[in-house]
Amino acid sequence: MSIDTVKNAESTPDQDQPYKELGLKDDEYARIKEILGRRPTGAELAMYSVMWSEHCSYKSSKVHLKYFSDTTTDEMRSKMLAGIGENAGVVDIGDGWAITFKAESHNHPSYVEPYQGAATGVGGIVRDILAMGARPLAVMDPLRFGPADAPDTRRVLPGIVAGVGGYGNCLGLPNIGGEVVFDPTYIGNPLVNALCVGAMRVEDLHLAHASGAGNKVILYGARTGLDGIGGVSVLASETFDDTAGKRKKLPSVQVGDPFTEKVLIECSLELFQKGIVVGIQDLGGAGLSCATSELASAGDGGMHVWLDRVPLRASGMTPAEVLSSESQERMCAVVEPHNVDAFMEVCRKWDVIATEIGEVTEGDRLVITWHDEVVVDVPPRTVAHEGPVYHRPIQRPADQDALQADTPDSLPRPENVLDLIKTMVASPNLASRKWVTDQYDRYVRGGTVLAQPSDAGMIRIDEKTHRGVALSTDCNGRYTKLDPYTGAQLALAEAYRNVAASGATPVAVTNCMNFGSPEDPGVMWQFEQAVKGLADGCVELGIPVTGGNVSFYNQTGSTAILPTPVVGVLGVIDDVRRRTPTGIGAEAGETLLLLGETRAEFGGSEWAHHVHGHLGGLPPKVDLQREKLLGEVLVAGSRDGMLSAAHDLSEGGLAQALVETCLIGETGARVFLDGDLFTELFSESAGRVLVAVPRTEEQRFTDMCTARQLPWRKVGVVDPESDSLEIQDLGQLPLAELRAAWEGTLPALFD
Amino acid sequence: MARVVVDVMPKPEILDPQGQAVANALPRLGFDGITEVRQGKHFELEVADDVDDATLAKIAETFLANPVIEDWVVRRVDA
Amino acid sequence: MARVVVDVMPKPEILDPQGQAVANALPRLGFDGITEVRQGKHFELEVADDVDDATLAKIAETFLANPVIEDWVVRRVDA
Amino acid sequence: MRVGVITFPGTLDDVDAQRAVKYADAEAVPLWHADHDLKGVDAVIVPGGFSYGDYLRCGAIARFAPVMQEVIEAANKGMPVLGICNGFQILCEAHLLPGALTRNSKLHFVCRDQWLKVENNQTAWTTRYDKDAEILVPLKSGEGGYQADQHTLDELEGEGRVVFRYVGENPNGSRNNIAGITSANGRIVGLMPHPEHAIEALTGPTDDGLGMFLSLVDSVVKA
Ligand SMILES: Nc1ncnc2c1ncn2[C@@H]1O[C@H](COP(=O)(O)OP(=O)(O)O)[C@@H](O)[C@H]1O
Ligand SMILES: [Mg+2]
Repeated sequence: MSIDTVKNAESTPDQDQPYKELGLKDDEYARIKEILGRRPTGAELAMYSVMWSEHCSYKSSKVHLKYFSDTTTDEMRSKMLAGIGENAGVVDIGDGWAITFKAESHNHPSYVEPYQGAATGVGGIVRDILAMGARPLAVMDPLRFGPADAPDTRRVLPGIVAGVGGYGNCLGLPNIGGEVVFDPTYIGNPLVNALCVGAMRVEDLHLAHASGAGNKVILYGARTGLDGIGGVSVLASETFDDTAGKRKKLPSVQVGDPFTEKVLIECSLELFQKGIVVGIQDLGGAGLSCATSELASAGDGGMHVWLDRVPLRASGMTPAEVLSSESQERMCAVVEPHNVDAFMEVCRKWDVIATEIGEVTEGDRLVITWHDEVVVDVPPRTVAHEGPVYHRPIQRPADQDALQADTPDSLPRPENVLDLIKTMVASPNLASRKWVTDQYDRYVRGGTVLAQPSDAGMIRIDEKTHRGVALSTDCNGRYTKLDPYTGAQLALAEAYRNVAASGATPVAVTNCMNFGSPEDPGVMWQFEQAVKGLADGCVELGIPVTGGNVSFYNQTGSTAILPTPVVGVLGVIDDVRRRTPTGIGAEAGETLLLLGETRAEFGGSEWAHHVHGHLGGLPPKVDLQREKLLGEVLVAGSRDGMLSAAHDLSEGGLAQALVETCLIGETGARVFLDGDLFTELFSESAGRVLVAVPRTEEQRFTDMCTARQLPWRKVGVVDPESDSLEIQDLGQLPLAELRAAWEGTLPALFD
Repeated sequence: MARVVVDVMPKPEILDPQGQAVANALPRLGFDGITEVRQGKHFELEVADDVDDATLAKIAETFLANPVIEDWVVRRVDA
Repeated sequence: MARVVVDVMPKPEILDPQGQAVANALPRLGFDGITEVRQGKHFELEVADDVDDATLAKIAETFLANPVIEDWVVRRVDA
Repeated sequence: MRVGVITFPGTLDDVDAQRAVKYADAEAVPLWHADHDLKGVDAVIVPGGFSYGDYLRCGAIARFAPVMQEVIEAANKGMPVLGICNGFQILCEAHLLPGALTRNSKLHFVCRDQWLKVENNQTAWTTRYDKDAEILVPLKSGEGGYQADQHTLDELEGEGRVVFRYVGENPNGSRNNIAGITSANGRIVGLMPHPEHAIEALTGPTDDGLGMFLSLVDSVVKA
């Protein structure tokens, strides 16, 4: 097989190259030639094309994401040890602990092969956290699917759930939360977002650097194979490999090996703990192309990589294939020469394959050789960071006004509100997620304080001081569709509120921006608005965005998904023993209070969606100052032992919150409401939380709310003797009946 | 009634962690000389006589195997 | 080098929920006439020529199968 | 007293088992799969997880690990051994306990809080419980269905060697609702549910699981 070397490229300047098939535009290809002063070799072309892809270069989103950094003030930044630009954001939470967390999407692979797509999505985000020097501690999985009863959802959902569970369970990471949302727009494009959180001592933070000429580059973990190569196989088949016959188009599916990853984690942590790595980088999308160019450009010199040393699992792989393989469960470390033996010994202990594949050099070039012939010779920054930047056209969709004008005001109201409660709790978006979450280990590691079905997941970080963190991810794509700016803020507000409801103080934000095609000006408008809304919202709440991920081209044909900026909020709690549970019934006598204000807000509501298939009008109003106040009250209530339960109100409104708090606590309640009962029960006004207060604390708690000008109302009492939810003027709902409705839906659809 | 066997194997270019685990364990257990192991699924079906080969192929392709990552072989055996 | 196949199946008296699930799903997918399905494992080994049948039997019995719940068959095939 | 907790590559609940041992005021001693060494411990816990990935069959590879040869030897001399979840599977594969664990009848991994009935409170690991007491501990496994031939089942039932039984709906297809069994001498116990995840109400559904570790301390001190 003839290999396209730099020498060959120099002598054959006019050779045709399949850059278009690799997704590069004419001007991008021209720029590569300009950077190199010649045509790229096949391996170089493979590197540039994958690193300059939308997924890796953020070419359509970069100009917008800058807004996050631009709006982050020094004060917001004060607790941030690493932010946008690193593998994952890092936050100082006190007691010497640093927390790192990030979300990532694995949408398209999960549609093609649900189990493996979801599994490798979890695997990828866990390696990102590991690459910061942290021990991964928990995962979450925000998911979106087409209609619950669509045949393809039956194919996709069980596979994705099994994949998230199969990989996460085998890694020994508790799953502490996530989302399951159904909407027709996700039918050909389900969303699989995965979040991982990890912890380390502040002094152990590792950033991906390759400084120090003479340092060794070690690839460790799984062998490199032909999986996940996708488009790059055109290089092998159509251009250079004509002697060896064509290699058939390879599936771009990767198969995960969670056992190898578990061992990789323990091995890496031992390496960190022994202080024998200078820098570390996970291999995710774009494999070695990404790892070598990013490590080299984060360092201060050049790098030489002997690519033929990479342990392979398939025969006859070309340099381009080795560089672009997305084989999972691999990491790259930079190690000082005198530590290489120690490094190898740790790897032997864990039975991890480790190979010295390169060296940090004096120059400023990334040089890659293949059996002593130079196949890549590039300035690494041009690959990793100087990709194209697009200013895509932005246009508010022409039908946005009509959408907002089509309010839910004229939709017929229910005749029987009690029946509606039963219908709504059994609707796919509001029904119990137990069928899904029972497939996830939430107990492993023994640090899980709250998990599903709580508003937020919470884990103990320090067994001595009881310090912990809470996390929630949220997004209502219907709200975002109606008004992307407000919708993104509502997502932020909800995640913030969920974290506060658990008793933790929100401190930082991550995101996963799932949108349609960036080539559609309407989608770009949604994206721009959502970024602005989220960033401005973070300023108002005083917590920074520490990282995130963008996934474009989520559409079926020309129909884009609902704009889905999933927002994750991290909170800190100094003592997890004071966490606030979601279910009532913990104390002998409890009063139910509703904090916040209820308005008749039904735009984008679950009621309009489920009962009328309607989407129009405006989403609920958002008041972030109010959310902040509410958060402070919830944390103060937890700190002073004034709350025995708290449950945030979101989709499905008060009715849903009441049913859930009763079912989770296995305790009945009597509720009295005034005003229009339908509005009281089903409006989705933001900024509301239902709390249970021990009778002995009622006065103190309500005095605090009044003093701080947080609207509150007494809406009922907990009744440990009763096994029903009774709503005055409406009637009784036996808990057994509610449970059957709430828990029956997903098993009926997916068992 | 006929007996039909369907063997489903991970495609050669696809990672096979299961086979890998077996291959790695064998030398530790004192069994040498096994250079490669791949692990897949083996189905045995009891099939009515009017089920034809095309149907069997369809069952294997659309249901028993995942063509994205797996190959499969269908064969009728003497019951 | 020889190629060896080992098929491992749940014993007839042992519950086989996986085979059962396949059998139940087939009619729902519109495939009729499949009266029974059992699911097991299929191993393909590349074996050095000096590995004898007794060794292969031992590998299958002590390792690839669990005789408490599984039966197995070892066969050499043409590579 | 010193309780060994084994770590295989892929073991996950070793941290939890060690914590549970400490909560029972005993010393937890980490044991490594590749060592031929039990470090002089008084008892051994084989914890949960996915040893070597469990790709072939749960516990099939771990059973051959060097440390397991030591465990088998010590167990045969009467050392108390507890196998939890993957540990139970490993003890069965090692023939320290009869039977086998198979794929859950509904084919899904199941993680839930599970009521168990204590059927035998005479083993080294269960003296702190009342006979017939019901305890609530997490169950989390994909291959937890206990299977054995009729003869073995009859023997287990006849000798009172079923230690725990599932209460309510059978979660995984286990024969006779068996959640855990013991050896003839009552020193070796294996169970699918996770007592080490139920040692404090903060992180588990209850602290009902702690009794197993306290029972062990009692029985070793007495011996
Ligand atoms: N939506 C976003 N908001 C803020 N930061 C983002 C967003 N998307 C990506 N980033 C940041 O851009 C950097 C590159 O992201 P990414 O390519 O996902 O990292 P990786 O290379 O580890 O996959 C990261 O620091 C990430 O946090
Ligand atoms: Mg990364």
